[in-house]
Amino acid sequence: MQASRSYYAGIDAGSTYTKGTLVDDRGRMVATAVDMTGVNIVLATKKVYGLLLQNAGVNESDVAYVVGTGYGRYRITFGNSQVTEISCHAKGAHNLFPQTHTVLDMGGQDTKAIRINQHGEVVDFTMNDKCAAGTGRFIEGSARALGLALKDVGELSLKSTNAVKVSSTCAVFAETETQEQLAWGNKLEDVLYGIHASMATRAIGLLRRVGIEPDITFTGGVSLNPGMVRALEEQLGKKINHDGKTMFCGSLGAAIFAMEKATSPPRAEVAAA
Amino acid sequence: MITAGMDIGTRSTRVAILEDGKKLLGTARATTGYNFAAAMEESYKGALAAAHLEAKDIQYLAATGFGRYRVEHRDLSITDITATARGARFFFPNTKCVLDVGAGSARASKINERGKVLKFRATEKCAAGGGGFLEKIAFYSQINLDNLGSTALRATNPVAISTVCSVLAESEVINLITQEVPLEDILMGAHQSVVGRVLLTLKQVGIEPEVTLTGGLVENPAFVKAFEEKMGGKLNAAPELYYAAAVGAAYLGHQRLQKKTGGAA
Amino acid sequence: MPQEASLSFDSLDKAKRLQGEITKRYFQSLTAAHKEGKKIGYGFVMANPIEFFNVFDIVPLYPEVTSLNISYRGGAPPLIALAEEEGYSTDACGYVKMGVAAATDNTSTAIGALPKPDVLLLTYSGCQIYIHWWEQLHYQTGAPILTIDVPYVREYDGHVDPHDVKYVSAQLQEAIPEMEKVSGKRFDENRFKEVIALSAKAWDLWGQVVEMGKLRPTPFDAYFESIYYMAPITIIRGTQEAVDFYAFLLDELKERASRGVGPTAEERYRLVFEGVPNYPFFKKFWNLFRQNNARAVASTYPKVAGMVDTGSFRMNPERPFDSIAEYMIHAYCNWNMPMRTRLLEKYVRDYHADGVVIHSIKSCRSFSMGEGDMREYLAKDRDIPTLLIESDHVDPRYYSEAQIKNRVEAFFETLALRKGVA
Amino acid sequence: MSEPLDTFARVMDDSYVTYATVADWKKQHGRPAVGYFPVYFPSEVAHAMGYLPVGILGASGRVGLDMATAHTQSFVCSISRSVFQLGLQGNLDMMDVLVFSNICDVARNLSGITQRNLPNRSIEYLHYPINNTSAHAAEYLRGEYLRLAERMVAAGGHKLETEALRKSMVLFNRKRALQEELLAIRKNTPWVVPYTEFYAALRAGATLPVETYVEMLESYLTGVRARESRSKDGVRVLVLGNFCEQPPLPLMKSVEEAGCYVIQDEALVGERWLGQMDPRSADPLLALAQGYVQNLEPMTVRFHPTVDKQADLLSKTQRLGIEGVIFTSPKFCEPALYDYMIGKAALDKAGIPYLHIEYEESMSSFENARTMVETFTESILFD
Ligand SMILES: Nc1ncnc2c1ncn2[C@@H]1O[C@H](COP(=O)(O)OP(=O)(O)O)[C@@H](O)[C@H]1O
Ligand SMILES: Nc1ncnc2c1ncn2[C@@H]1O[C@H](COP(=O)(O)OP(=O)(O)O)[C@@H](O)[C@H]1O
Ligand code: SF4
Ligand code: SF4
Ligand code: SF4
Repeated sequence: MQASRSYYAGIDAGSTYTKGTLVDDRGRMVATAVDMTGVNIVLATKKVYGLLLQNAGVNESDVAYVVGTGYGRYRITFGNSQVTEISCHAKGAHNLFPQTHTVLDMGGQDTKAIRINQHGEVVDFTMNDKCAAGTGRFIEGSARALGLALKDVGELSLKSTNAVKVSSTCAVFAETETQEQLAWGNKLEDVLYGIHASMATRAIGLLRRVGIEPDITFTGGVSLNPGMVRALEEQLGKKINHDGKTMFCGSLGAAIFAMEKATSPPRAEVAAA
Repeated sequence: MITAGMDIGTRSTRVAILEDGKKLLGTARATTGYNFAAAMEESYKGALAAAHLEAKDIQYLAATGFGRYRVEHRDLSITDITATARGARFFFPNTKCVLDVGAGSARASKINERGKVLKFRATEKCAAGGGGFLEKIAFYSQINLDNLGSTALRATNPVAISTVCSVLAESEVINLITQEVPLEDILMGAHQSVVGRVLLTLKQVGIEPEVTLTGGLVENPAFVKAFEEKMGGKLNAAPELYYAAAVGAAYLGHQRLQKKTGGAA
Repeated sequence: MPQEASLSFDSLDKAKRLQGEITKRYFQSLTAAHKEGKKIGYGFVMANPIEFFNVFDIVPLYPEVTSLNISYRGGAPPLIALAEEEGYSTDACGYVKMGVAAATDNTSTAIGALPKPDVLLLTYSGCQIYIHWWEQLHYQTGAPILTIDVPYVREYDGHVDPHDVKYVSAQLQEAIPEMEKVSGKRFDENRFKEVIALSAKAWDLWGQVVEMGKLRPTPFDAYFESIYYMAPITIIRGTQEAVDFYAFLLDELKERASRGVGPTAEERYRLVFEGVPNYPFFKKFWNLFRQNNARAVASTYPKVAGMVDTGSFRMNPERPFDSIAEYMIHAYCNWNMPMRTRLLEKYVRDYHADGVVIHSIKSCRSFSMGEGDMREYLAKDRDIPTLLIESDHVDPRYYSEAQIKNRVEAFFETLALRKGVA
Repeated sequence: MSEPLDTFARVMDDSYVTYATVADWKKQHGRPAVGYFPVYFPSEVAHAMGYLPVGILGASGRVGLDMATAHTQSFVCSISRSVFQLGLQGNLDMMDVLVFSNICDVARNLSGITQRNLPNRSIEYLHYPINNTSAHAAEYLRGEYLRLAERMVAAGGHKLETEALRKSMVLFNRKRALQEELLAIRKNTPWVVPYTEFYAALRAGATLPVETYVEMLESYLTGVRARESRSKDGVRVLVLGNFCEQPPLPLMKSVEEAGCYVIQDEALVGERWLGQMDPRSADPLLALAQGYVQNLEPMTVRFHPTVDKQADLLSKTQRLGIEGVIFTSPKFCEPALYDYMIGKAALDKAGIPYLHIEYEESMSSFENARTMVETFTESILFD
């Protein structure tokens, strides 16, 4: 058993899922937890925090500092401070893959491209603009139209041998677009892969805005989707970092911030609202 | 004379069977999904069963909806705007305007006394509104689609959700949720936002009573109420109107058949 | 340039109130014009030859100015809805939609019913939507269009060919008989020169105001406060009143500077702004920056009223038509993109700014098309922290609070890092 | 017969991305090429200076827009982004000069960002006068042409000589006259030339050297005249709005499949819209400029103080026996959207049916548009 108060937690209250990560005093990932965000964010964050402590087998009193991030960051009642998910994803990606210079985060409602320095600090970032085309919603829309589970969509698309051209990734018309391609007689997997390829093109457009410098780390919920990984790697012509933990990059980064905030003297404080 | 209409929509496939273009014998629906053939067969069989008929009894099959060309044994294909117009008049003979709201988009049309489409508009990208948005909202709020409308009706102080693109409207809903605005107020606001988009389309063809609603949202009482309030008039809505396009197709099939056979029944 | 001075920091904020009164009187003059037997001429903000209106006693109405004021008061949605019901696309410029709706019979707006045009002066400079907008109003109201074609500053080094100036100047002169016909007044060259002389004085003072942003700390916010301060140069230029206003403003800002006060408690960040502001959420939007003790030290938007700080033109009573022509050619959006981009870079350097904020509005491709490229250049080639956010200037449907807040906060996180590291 | 058509189809195909025809021509002649963004361009000037003038008409969805996305926002039309992407990925490298003009704010700003991103190229911008009531407009435009000519000399062209210009004007007059003939065939017997064929024949004219093109078009027209074809019933429609960004061919095909004949449209209108220019004029360059300034045929992106667009539209529908008008607007194209409003008001008053659809050059889903066109046709044909 470690000495008490040597754990740091990050909670990422996202639009779809709330994620939590606990790190020890050397910034090592100790445990993670996830649950649907739903309508009651306060409850969801508490629940995820509880799960997190449970998964790690530590007490709340062992946690020295909690940082909240994500859209619901100001709803985290037990948190000590907040950091935007842009800084957190950068930090988290740097922690998992220290060579990272470019981060692509694809979540439910937005896509972010972040360029970071060797300390995992944000140098430049950009997000999808007012148009939601090419965000995770498109995949969700297609999946729903087809009656498929989200996690099967990416797997299925990998079977494709002849991707269909799906040029519009307007998330609102995802269903029409998908169904019409099928109505032309195209194979399901080819349509699905076409969708991933088209989304990848848009995401790469965002990456280009900040500049693509290796290593590239893929984070957020969509990084669990193997179809998206393949499409990105094909178009970039290089490998990207991702693994089962990249979905937790936001909360991991928040946990690292928690550790830094608790242990180092305050630097130029950011005046948040 | 028995005719059938089949409507292959992006979300659901629907079949209606008519006798002499007058009597509705049976309807059925199936989820379109990725296997169109299965959806067609399921809904076709379902409607036959409901009508207590067999396949050989159907003298004419008219197809409509985006998948109309995929119905191989069809006798006729018609666009869903035309078919829906006739279907709406089948149930509400005084219909002047038809508003068809599906999962992704909405279409408004103005029709004459014979059900001919005079003018129509479809919602365009970026201003589209449909049931799909409401479904997503139901999903986030973890409530059943069947209860969505009734929950929204409990709102006392609906919040405006005005974003143009409905995907971004979802973000706004999520933002409202994070601000702990009461759920029913958010839900009603979401309904009103769809109403706003759809009403705009209707206004572009010119509102003239009676207005008949068809498609998936007939089953959603909150949508109907919000729409009537905003439009300032009554909306014909009944569960059968879910099948309006299929019924209209069957009706047009009957007319066609009559012409061909010289009206001999 | 909203009418009311509703944000005040301390007692040294009289100029905004004064501006509010000027704008209010201006709106009153609009409503009264037809009753007083005066003619209304519609004009544009960018490159408007107001001196030309003045000399014929035609009351200029700027639909951009009325629309932004309506919008500032939350009055845009019903007008936009009216236009969209007519069939205007959601993708059309919000100003055009508000403009055509306000000119429809029996439409009342948040600033009252607006008079219809007697003449539409199409000074086509910087925005091609102007042409389409006037065409809409022409077919809608039957008012004649009087065209002054203003060529684009198309040489990337900013060179303007003399044949451009000649062309514009000639057209202004060609327009005189038409203006005489509409107004029933004869053109008076001496009066024209007087007006231009007054205008030159106002420009000079306004130019000095703009330069105050170079002070550290800056005594005013060169974006959010300039929105108020730029009103008189647009709507009452060429009058003694305008000259007095800018003299007063300059004194007030000097006073602020001497007392060390400004628009935020302290000056932690100095920013340069590009793009049209968001009027429906003006204060909320400003607050995102004020909370972080960020002040704008320079911005491009107020320059749509005239490129006052680049030495591009000088009003000269001795060359009345040519100097107006030069002024019209050098409208901010009439500059090509590389020039606009370099201007931002220069502002960052000359005003010692920490970063650039680009507020890109969806309505306006004149402003926005290419702002992505500006960002790319500043951030990547010049390593200047640059934030690009999107919404709209009048249509509240494009303002997503959570999204914008998130981006602004993240931007300040990176700025803090830089300043901390540096 | 099939030979010119095959060439047209092949040239059209490589005018999306590769511009192989242009590369071949340059290799063969060792002379420069000038690419121009829609709508109008004085090809005569370029031709007289030894250039191959080439219309840059967008990639129609054949390239991913990842590079363009990095520089432009999403609320602009597709052609501007695909052309920018083509530039960034090197497909426009063979154009020694690229020319933009004042058709809209998007195209205008595009010139500047292209200049910044493709540095070793001559990126020019022509200002076409919009005030054709001014006595100075034609003279001004002549000055613009001279300025352009100067730049084109610097980029490797011959000097602009009067005699050469006269010869070019004769050639381009011939080109337009032949295109007129093709248009007349579509107007009178639309079933003889399917739209896709018509379009390919026009589009090839924006790429092929004019000498070759005129020859091919002549032989193509001879073939067409000899065609026998039973007249067919169809709704005669006028299509407006496709003057700049090109609608995908499947979209236009579905218009025909729905039972419509596109009697006239605005496809590549800048190529063919100026009538005959006087090559014998004492100052042919001024004649060319006057041709532009004094042509009163309205075009969406060209403002005309003296033309009543509404009256013009109504007289056109009458003249051509039009039964319905289809307004097609490229997504986010404001000029097309505003002209739709002007046209719509006139048609409403005159009781002529019309339809409005939005398209993108890169769209891959046509069902919505198809349903609308079919319904539109059904509503005109059946009672
Ligand atoms: N098992 C999975 N397989 C594929 N995609 C997934 C999976 N789980 C989540 N996703 C994707 O992740 C998205 C949510 O990502 P997340 O980063 O949690 O978003 P947010 O932070 O906005 O809540 C969903 O839209 C979905 O597309
Ligand atoms: N039981 C229900 N209660 C409320 N709304 C429903 C119900 N069933 C379907 N809907 C609504 O109808 C929409 C689907 O409409 P539908 O007409 O089936 O679509 P399409 O014509 O595109 O196939 C859904 O998005 C949903 O909002
Ligand atoms: S509707 Fe589609 S294209 Fe329009 S903003 Fe939304 S996602 Fe983008
Ligand atoms: S497009 Fe831009 S510059 Fe033009 S009127 Fe609209 S907001 Fe103003
Ligand atoms: S399609 Fe329209 S908006 Fe785009 S460049 Fe052409 S004219 Fe401009």
